[in-house]
Amino acid sequence: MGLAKLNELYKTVIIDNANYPRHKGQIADPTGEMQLKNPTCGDLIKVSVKVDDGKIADVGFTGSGCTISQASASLMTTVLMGKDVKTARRLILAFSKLISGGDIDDEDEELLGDAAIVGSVAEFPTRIKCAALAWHAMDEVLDKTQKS
Amino acid sequence: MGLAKLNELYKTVIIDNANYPRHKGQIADPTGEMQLKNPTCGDLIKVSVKVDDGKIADVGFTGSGCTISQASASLMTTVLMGKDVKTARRLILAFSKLISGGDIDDEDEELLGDAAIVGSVAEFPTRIKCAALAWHAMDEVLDKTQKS
Amino acid sequence: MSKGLNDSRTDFPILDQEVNGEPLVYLDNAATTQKPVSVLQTIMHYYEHDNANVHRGVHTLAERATEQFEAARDKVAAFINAPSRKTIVYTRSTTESLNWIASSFGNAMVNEGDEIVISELEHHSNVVPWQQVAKNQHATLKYIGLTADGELDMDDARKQITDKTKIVAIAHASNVMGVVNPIKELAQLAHAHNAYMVADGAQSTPHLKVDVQDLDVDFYAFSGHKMLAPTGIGILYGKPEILDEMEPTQFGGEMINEVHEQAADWKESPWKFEAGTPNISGAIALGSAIDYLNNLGMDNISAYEQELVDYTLPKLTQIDGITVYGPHDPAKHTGVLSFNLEGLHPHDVATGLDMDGIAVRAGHHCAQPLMEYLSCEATCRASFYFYNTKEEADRLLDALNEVKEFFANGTSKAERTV
Amino acid sequence: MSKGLNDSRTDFPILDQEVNGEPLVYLDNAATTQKPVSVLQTIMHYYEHDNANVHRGVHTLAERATEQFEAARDKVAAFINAPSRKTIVYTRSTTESLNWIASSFGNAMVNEGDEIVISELEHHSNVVPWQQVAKNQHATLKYIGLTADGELDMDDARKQITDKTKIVAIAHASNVMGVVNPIKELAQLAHAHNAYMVADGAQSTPHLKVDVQDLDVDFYAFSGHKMLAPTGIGILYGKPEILDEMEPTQFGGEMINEVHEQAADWKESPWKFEAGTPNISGAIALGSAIDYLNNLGMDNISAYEQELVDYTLPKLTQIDGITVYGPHDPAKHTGVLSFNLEGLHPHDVATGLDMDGIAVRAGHHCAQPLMEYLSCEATCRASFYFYNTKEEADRLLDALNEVKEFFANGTSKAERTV
Ligand SMILES: Cc1ncc(COP(=O)(O)O)c(C=O)c1O
Ligand SMILES: Cc1ncc(COP(=O)(O)O)c(C=O)c1O
Repeated sequence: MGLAKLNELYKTVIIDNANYPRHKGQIADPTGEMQLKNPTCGDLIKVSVKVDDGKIADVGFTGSGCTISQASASLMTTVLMGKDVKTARRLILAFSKLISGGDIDDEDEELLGDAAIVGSVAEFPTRIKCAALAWHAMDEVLDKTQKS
Repeated sequence: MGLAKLNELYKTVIIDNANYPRHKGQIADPTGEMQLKNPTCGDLIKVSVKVDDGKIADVGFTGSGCTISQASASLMTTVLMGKDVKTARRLILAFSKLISGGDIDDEDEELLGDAAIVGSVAEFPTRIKCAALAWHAMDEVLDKTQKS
Repeated sequence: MSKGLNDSRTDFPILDQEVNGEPLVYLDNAATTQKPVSVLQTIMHYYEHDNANVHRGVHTLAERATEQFEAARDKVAAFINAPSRKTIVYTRSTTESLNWIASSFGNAMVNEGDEIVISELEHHSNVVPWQQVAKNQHATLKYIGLTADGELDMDDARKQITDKTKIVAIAHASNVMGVVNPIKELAQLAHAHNAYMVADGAQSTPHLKVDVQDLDVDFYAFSGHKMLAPTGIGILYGKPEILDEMEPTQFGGEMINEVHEQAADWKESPWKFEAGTPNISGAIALGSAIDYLNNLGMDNISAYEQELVDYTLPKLTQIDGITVYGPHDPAKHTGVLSFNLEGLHPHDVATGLDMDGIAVRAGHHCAQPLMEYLSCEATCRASFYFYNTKEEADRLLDALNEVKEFFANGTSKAERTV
Repeated sequence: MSKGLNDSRTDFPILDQEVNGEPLVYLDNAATTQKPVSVLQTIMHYYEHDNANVHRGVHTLAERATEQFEAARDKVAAFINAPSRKTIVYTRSTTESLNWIASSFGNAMVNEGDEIVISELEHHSNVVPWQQVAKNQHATLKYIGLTADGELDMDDARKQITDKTKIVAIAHASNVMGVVNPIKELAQLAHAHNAYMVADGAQSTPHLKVDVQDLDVDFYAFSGHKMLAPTGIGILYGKPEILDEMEPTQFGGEMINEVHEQAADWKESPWKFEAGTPNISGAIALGSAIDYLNNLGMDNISAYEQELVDYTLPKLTQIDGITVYGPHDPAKHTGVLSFNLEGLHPHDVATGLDMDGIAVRAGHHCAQPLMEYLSCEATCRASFYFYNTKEEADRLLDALNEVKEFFANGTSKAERTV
């Protein structure tokens, strides 16, 4: 029956990250913060980041929402922690391509690691926004960081 | 060809009344007046009436517009001159029925006389408003006269 | 499988398709309804034979278009028992109707210190326009609360509506709580305080017999697309003497009587409100939708939907860990069923149902003040129309149980701070 | 008989009918155009497969509807070379677009003593909204005059547009005079005085290639129904930074970001302007209409219409006793031909033509200030689109001569104080 397809979206990694989110909580001394909301469903994510010497020294998120938005935020923080800002933004772009059904570099895919699994959301167009929320917020924070 | 049908609308009586309108002009000492406009085409008719002892003692119209609106106004004044107000309103109602394609009393038809010929406008739905303009104006004047 | 009220289901070609490999069960009717073949044919026929701009031409097509456009207005008037076509204004939607009422009549009537009374269960479209009036006029916007059961609290209504009240604006039926509000009583209450009564009929007009003269409302607003007609056409009903006084909010095109360089005046109601080329085919199609509804009979539609609710609601409330909003007495409940499953985010539930071919809505349903009031962020909502069936209700109930199980055993007790 | 540009005529089923016993010649395209089969099929396909409310659902149909609705926005943006979908707001019509610009941006920008400049050849929809702003803000509404030929008098434009001017609002193409106005030059003039440029594109967008960035207009407005799309859908283009600042005029539904009991805020442009359920099928059908137009090529459409004008205008001006408005040089004239026959009221002429199956419009064409300016009460107007043919132009010319004869000899020199 139709529900079987659910396993493709709600893979173990996703469920696990939703149940046990990594880097959830407010970080100390953030250099940038951004809250984004999906007005249609009320999903809310606030990301905070501490950039030190061009590198992401700390990152965290708070908020509430569906399994996908929470898991995606958790996976993102894991991927971006420690990356330099340029790489981080490249990966955010790659993730954004992936979830819209696009192809990405093998290297980027490897760097995304578990987060690349969220790419399966591409087959669930109604949920792409949920997956994208945290990454969009982070991109805006890093954009500001780079510009300032 | 199609234009042949024009003869049904623009009958001799109508063309004649448009070219040589009866009772055109402002009457002296009117007891009621009313100007109506067809905003879509700009046809404008002002009717004036003098009611004396329940009878239409004088009636006239001014204004400009298409053949049908002018002819219909002219024919109306001819019919209504000298009628008592009650009969006049009955005839206006009958005329209104006639031009919408309805049936009317033989007696009313006879009283309408030449004006009944305008009834052929029923087959030209785009022009019914033109034919009706003067009669609507007159009905409103007489309604006020009766009420006051 | 049964075929809905009077086998009407077969008139809706869209319902006969598979979604995600399962037969579609469309339960998002409160958002918009599907369109019967007869309505689609009306649109096609219009564009294949009669299309022209209305009120403007002396040629045959223009006359045909105008004739059909105005005949549809008469159908709308008869459908809600309005006194005449002059009280029926074509708009885009309920939202536009309510905005016109608020921004024209509302701003003209409400003065500093006055009060506008709405309720905790209003749709944003019957909230934000009044917030704007309150802000513009330095007036106060007050809310009537709900009973524990989710019904309008009429004791509170009697407190909130006072001599300071200028306008009372309430949904005739709720798009979340599944209740029908006592508009007639509210109108009496409002009028007793010399206030005007505005009813939002978006969720009532498609489902029950509406009689605006019996309700004695001053304004009534609804949308074609929630009652079988296409998108882009809505209705604003107003009492004739009120519409006569009310100023248009848009200007230009055929609403005009005379324009000079520095000034202009308007035609009479309802035409003075309809600036520019209106949604002609939408209006004509609304007329056709009304023919379809009349043919089924509004009382039959209400009765059939009541049967579906009588069947579904008790089964739904029995699901372990479910919260169903609104009255639990099926007799008091419309075919709008809002609920949450414990520990599951409504979006995840809706995706689960979608994978099973079942279309429900998840979100705040444009009723954020109500969500705040209920202290939840979002709900799932299944909403019936007369073409739905008990079999479909069963599919919903079964799927809900499976979704629950999937998230419980499949892998997860997936989070959610809902 | 020829079949219009690229045989496109066969795509328009409505044209293949008899009216009053004669083959229909539809020459009322400036009022509204006919719809090709592909556009009608888009509407049908949408309602038979994908219909749902947009932006609101997590189910498959809702996603399909949203996807198509936004894809159509991208098509519109590309069609007028707008910088992004964010600059394209769906409205009902040109009239609504202009009203939103005037009532929101206009009222916000224009202060006491400021000036708004329009022209003598504007449609009511680009006159009356500005009269309202002038009245509200105690500003002055000024008119740019016309040359003897009926073109915009650019010398006068340079006089009327001053440092006091806040807004210049001009039709890109006239619906009566058959001229195209130099919008790019006007925009430069306006900007040189720190004024904003609004262009009414109702009569240009269907007929010529529009590039809003090259024209450098601040706002551009047009209607779907005049370019093959259904009624009830229009476009408001605005420069991104201007739309970002501009307040919506309607509130509720999905335009909202957050609503609390006493306050609310909006989404970003263009969605903040689209309150309530939009005309979804209308927007998608507009996308399909644009596909059709792109397929023909806007430059080809302009060139073909120019051919029709080159053929018709000289013959028309030769008719004895005719007055043709606007430039007599066909190169300067669009496919909108307005005229009067001496001694004949345009209504009588239009009825005569209608009896011969020819649909033209008679009246003031929603341009009463222009009629005042021309000192006539009404005109006849024949307007071409790419599906019209030279044979149809001949039918018009022949019929005009016959109508003249009918009234001259048939019986009459029928009155008329026109
Ligand atoms: C109660 C209620 N009011 C108003 C609306 C707004 O309707 P529309 O989006 O057609 O303007 C809706 C529908 O979403 C509704 O359910
Ligand atoms: C120049 C011009 N502006 C505005 C309009 C108004 O268009 P709509 O009726 O689609 O709002 C028209 C069409 O009648 C027009 O020709």
